[in-house]
Amino acid sequence: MKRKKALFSAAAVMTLSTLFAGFGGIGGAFAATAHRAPIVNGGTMVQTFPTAFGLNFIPFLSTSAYTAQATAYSFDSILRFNRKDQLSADIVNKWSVSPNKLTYTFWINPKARWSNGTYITTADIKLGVDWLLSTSYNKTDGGAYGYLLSNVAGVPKSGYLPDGQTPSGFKILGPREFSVTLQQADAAALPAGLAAITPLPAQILGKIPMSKWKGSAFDLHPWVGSGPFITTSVVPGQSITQKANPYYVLGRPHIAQNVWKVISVDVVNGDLASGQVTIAGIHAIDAAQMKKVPNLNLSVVPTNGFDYLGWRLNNATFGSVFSQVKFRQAVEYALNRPAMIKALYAGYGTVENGPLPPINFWYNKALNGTYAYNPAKANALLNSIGMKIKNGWRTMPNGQPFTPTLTISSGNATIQRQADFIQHFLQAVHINLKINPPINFNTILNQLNSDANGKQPIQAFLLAWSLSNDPDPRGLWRSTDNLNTVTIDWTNPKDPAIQLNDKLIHESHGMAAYNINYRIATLNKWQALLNQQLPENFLFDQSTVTAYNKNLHGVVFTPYGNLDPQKWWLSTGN
Amino acid sequence: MVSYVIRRLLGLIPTLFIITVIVFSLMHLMPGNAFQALVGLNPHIKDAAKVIAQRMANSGLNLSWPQQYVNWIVNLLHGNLGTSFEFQQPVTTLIGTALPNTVTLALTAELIILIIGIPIGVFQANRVNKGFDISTSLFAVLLYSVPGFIFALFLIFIFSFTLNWLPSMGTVTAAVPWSGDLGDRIQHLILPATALALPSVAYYTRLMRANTLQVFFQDYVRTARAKGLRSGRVLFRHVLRNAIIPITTQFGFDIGGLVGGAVILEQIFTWPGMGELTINANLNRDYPVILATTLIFAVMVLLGNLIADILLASMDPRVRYN
Amino acid sequence: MWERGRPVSTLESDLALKKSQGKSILEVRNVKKYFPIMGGILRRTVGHVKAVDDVSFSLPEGETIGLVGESGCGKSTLGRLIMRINDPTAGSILMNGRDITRVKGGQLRKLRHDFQMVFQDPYSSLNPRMSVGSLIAEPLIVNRRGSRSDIQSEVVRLLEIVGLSPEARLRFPHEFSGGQRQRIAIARALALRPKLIVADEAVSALDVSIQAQVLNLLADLRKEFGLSYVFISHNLAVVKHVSDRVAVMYLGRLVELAPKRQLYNSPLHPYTQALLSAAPEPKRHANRERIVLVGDVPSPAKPPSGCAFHTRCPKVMDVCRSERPVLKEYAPGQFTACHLYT
Amino acid sequence: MATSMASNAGIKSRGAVVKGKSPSRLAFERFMRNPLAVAGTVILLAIIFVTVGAPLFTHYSPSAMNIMNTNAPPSAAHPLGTDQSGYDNLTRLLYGGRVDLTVAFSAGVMTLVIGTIYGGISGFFGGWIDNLMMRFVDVMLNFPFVVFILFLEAVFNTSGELLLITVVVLTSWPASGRFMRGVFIQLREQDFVIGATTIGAGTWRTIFRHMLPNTVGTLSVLVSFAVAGYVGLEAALTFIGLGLPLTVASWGGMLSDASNYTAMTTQPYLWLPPAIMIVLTILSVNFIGDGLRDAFDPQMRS
Repeated sequence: MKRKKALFSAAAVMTLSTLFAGFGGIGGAFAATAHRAPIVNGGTMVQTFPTAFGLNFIPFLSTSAYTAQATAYSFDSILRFNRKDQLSADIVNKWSVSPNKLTYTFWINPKARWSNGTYITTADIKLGVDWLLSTSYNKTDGGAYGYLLSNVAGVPKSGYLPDGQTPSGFKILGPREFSVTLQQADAAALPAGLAAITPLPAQILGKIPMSKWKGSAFDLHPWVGSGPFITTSVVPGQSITQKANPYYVLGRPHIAQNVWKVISVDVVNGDLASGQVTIAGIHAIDAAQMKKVPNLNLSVVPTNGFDYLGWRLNNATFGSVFSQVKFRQAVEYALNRPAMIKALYAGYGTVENGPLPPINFWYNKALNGTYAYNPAKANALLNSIGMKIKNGWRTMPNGQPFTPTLTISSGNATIQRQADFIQHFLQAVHINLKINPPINFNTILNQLNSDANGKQPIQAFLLAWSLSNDPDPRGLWRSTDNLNTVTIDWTNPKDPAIQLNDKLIHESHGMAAYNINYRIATLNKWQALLNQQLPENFLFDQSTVTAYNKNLHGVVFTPYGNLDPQKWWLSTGN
Repeated sequence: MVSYVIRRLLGLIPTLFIITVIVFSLMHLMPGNAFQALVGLNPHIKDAAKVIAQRMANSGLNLSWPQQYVNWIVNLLHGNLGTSFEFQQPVTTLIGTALPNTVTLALTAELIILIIGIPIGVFQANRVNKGFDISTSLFAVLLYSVPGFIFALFLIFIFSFTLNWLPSMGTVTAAVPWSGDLGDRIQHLILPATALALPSVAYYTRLMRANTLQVFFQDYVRTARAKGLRSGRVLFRHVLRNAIIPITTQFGFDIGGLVGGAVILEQIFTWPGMGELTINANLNRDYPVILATTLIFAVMVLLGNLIADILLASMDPRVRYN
Repeated sequence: MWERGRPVSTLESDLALKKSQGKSILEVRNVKKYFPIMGGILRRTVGHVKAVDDVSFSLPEGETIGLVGESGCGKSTLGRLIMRINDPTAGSILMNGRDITRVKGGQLRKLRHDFQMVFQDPYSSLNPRMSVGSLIAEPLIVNRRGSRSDIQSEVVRLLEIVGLSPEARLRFPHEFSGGQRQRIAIARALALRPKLIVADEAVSALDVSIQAQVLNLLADLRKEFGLSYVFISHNLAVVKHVSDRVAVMYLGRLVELAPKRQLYNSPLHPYTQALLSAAPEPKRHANRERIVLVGDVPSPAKPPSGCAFHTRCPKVMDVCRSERPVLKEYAPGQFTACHLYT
Repeated sequence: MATSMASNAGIKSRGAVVKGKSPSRLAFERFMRNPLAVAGTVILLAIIFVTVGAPLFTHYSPSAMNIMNTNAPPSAAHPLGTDQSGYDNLTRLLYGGRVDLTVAFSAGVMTLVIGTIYGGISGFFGGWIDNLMMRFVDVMLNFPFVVFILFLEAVFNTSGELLLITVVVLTSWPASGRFMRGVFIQLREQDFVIGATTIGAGTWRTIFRHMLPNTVGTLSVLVSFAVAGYVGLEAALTFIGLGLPLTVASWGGMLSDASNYTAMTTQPYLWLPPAIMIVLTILSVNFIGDGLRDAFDPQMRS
């Protein structure tokens, strides 16, 4: 009923070393739901989207996260992340890396077939590669994934090639064997890019010029796929119906039919209770009530992401205060984050003191317990930078009044409550933070984007990032990264801390990072640096609360999503 | 008559022209654009500003506003409303799925209004100040005083959540053999259409009652009664025919109003219609969709008014096409 | 598209004017009022409703002229033209010998002191939210006639003149009967001491007994203040009661203009004859022939060619269909526009 | 001789001078005889009293959050429980009414003022002025509300009561303008208005002394129905997220917060009170509007 705002989502990357070292930081922590009864085949499961989905179902084409979710059920990429968050076999079941770490060779699983029974070949792989690098794809708005292959040899700086042209780095070695050669060695190359190569059905799409793919019959309703569930019908704005793929490479799914339904988050609980929806995410605040519903189970898993309170360090009015590390540390001490988690998420969340959530394999455990709620320490820090208290409120060191404003987006009650709490706790340490009336999310983006001179009205803001499987800090945290400029503003190249930050990030994916211990050490150092510097005030991570019908079994809940739908099954009767 | 309709239709053009010009200007005065949200936050696009500029150029957003407007008009005349930035679909496709849903909802609501509102109003007037009249009048004021969205909440609470009789969202049931059947569609229509109709039912009842009463006291009705005509015959032959004229006008005006009112209810019932499309487009600065939805809403309202006038003129011989 | 045939001669009206005697308080010269009819896709003027079509007469000081005709004949429009509520399409109106047709704004407001109007419906002609006192005082206040106390005593005097008690000024129009309201309206019209009063169906909304009282009041006031009246009514009996001369209108035109006695005793125009025969006149001989008009009044937007009355005239001749009759004097002081007498 | 008639036609003196009852006075008397209208007035006054005098009924401040006591069920200390921020729901309900009523009344009055001025000018002067002004109204009547509110929100970088009032007024005045034009055109043709011209009253006197006072009945009816409509509109807009910020206490906001399956089925104390307040307010204002219409236009009464 309300407009729910999607948070920022950034694709981060996973490094190769996990794969080879076989480290499973989180494996087993989130076990599959127990099933004692014999597995039953058949049945229909209903999953939900909170708002309408896009209508382009060719992989990578849609900008809608929901469409991407449905598309991911229909098209598998060559490798997948398993429940231990490691890369594992999918359409490709074998691969090797050359000693110079530049050439990767892949072998297609001999059992890999399209849903119509024909075998997946290197021609299909080539079409997928060509598509990601095509002019048609990259020139459309959906062309956001061209970067995945930008490190492949033969890809020009522009990042794309004429339609149908294959980069020189991609070689077909046989009907089931191909290799990819990179321009530069990169510890994150496979999980960050190559693993995402997705074969496309050359038998169908190969016959259509790429410029006509978008909006084609196949795009609107892809009737052939390589994933566990193949789309049978699409009702725009309402539902996508998919049936089990009998030839799925990881085994025929137990459930016969999967339906994605657009259901508002306010109603979804009712549909869960009545059994009309099989599995859906719910508000943490509703968990206690939903637990009482007899036919439902709940799953709570941490999310791989973080909420933060950002400060425009270059702000013309208060930037001189915001850019002081001690100020940001004082804020971190001043906020009672466990209390906020309890109020906002009924306790389903984790305090975060750095850029990675504690559930993450790469998390630096030394960060635990830092910045525990301590208003006295906050006051001491603020005193130490000369912010005196006058008439009950702290002033700037120069005696001017200090009245920063916090900008939040409209339409999201939780964010607005978060702001309320932050104001409440900062007032307790005499910081007179004002909350601006909520404004449109796009307006916030625009103002953050064009804030080079610090003259835009935004001074402080609340945002959240969700990360994906690997916490590659590139893209967000380097001082040169566009997103840093926009959403963090920790970019001063003269600041030694920032120089160190950039250096650590660079080292975390270079040749040396192929050594897992080296990479862990580097990332730990980096997290400790950010924990001390607090380029932004890290807050917490909200857990994902999923309610699902008791007759649904076999779901693998992980911080990265609910995995292995082909292994889920529905018991009959209730 | 024909020339009247043609003249009125031609008269719509300047209005639509001005509306689109204003919307066009407002749209471009709004900070932010679709591509900033789409491109600006992709961590892997190296030169986001350049890409945004390129995308804007591809969509013609780098041209001056007047030029963009002219392009839009020219495309419109070719039946091309552009391509949605957000959905990457021709706007006509998006509208093609959203508009029929909204129209179905509005017309069903209109039907409910007429079927319930008119008879009750007439019966009230016929038994004026008797128990039936007073109780239903009071009830009508109550209905009229409950905003549609609160109705919606009650209806969902009772019929979906508690009784589990009717679906609370969408237009069809997904993934069942009967999906999209007439019965299935009607089931989905009942709650939103009722929520949309109920406040208006009350309004129409009141209007109809007042009109009927007014006609009752006209001389020709008194004459008809004095001649000894049965009251049923008087009611239908003389009273109804005249009392219904203002209702007809209201009906036309309501077509536009109901489509607008559907915006809020569409949100509540996740009804994939114009309301949802409009709000999304505005939030995401999806210019082609904003323009198209604005145009369509305006056309609906204007056509509704036109239909009202034509109905009025054709039913009431005193009103002619001036 | 003004007129299909030749332009209508003004000769006949000149004649009518010349015959009037004494000093004229009001002269109406060839006055026309056409309302455009819009049509077609481009809403161009496709024709005109000729509400008043070339009417002339004059009114000597102290005299009353009665304007009669069926509803829609243009008599009320003519009254409004005289009052300058509407502007005539053509022709001129002279008040006290001065052409007031083109006078506008402040000058017109000053001229208005001399001519006032009494409307048909006393229920709608008095602002319901003003007390009777302020209603009658308003013309004086607007035109700055004296101090506040002067005006108050003048209001009381005016109330007395029209036969209402002074307390009435504290009350509101809705507390009075129709006849009393019409007296209030007359008092208001009298406040500025006008020379001419246009009474548009001034008594037709009243009960018959009250009608007589108001008519008597009007007659008394005429003597007392030397007023002239343009008395517009569809009621021949009422017109007969108050008028010196009577003008009969049909479809925007004058068809007969004569001193009262002549018109009622020996009407010339078949239309006048028909009107009189239809009017209930208790004194008439019972055996009088009753002329019944057949057919409807034609639309003033498409008046018949020739004599406008020919579609309903019992004595219609061929010439009536093609040629428009001219208003001419056929008996002393009695003008008519009819081919029967040529 | 004129005076001789006073005895039979004039109003006889009854000793003391009796001042007449003005139409407004009569309307007021009729209004007070209408039980529903009186009930509506009483209810509305009660609602205004408890919202304006909120501090008398609750000792919590509407901005006093208690993060340690969020989502509490009803208790003696919090008769309606607390919300997700730990605010006392009863307090929010009372203070929220202020916001709703302020928005509705100020928007209602402003719409009518603008509508009357605009419609008055258009209707009184007529001709090409009227034509031009009405074309503009046509445009504005068709102007999409959503575009407007998002545009203002984006451009003025704000949301809140003032913006909401602005948007409501900007989108509602054309309808009232058109309506008032009709009223003025009707009035312009009334004999007493024409009569005002014939006695030499100027344009402004005619408008302010003769026309405007005669729109009072219509205006008060319109204001009351507009207010009723805007209470619902505020709630609806806030409900779908286009109105007030969700942390500003308002009935629409409270309803919106509680309008999910869980709250609706298990926590009626969250959504019933604001829903009842909204309906009660609109109902009472509608009763008042009906009463006013009957009072000012007694012929319409059956």
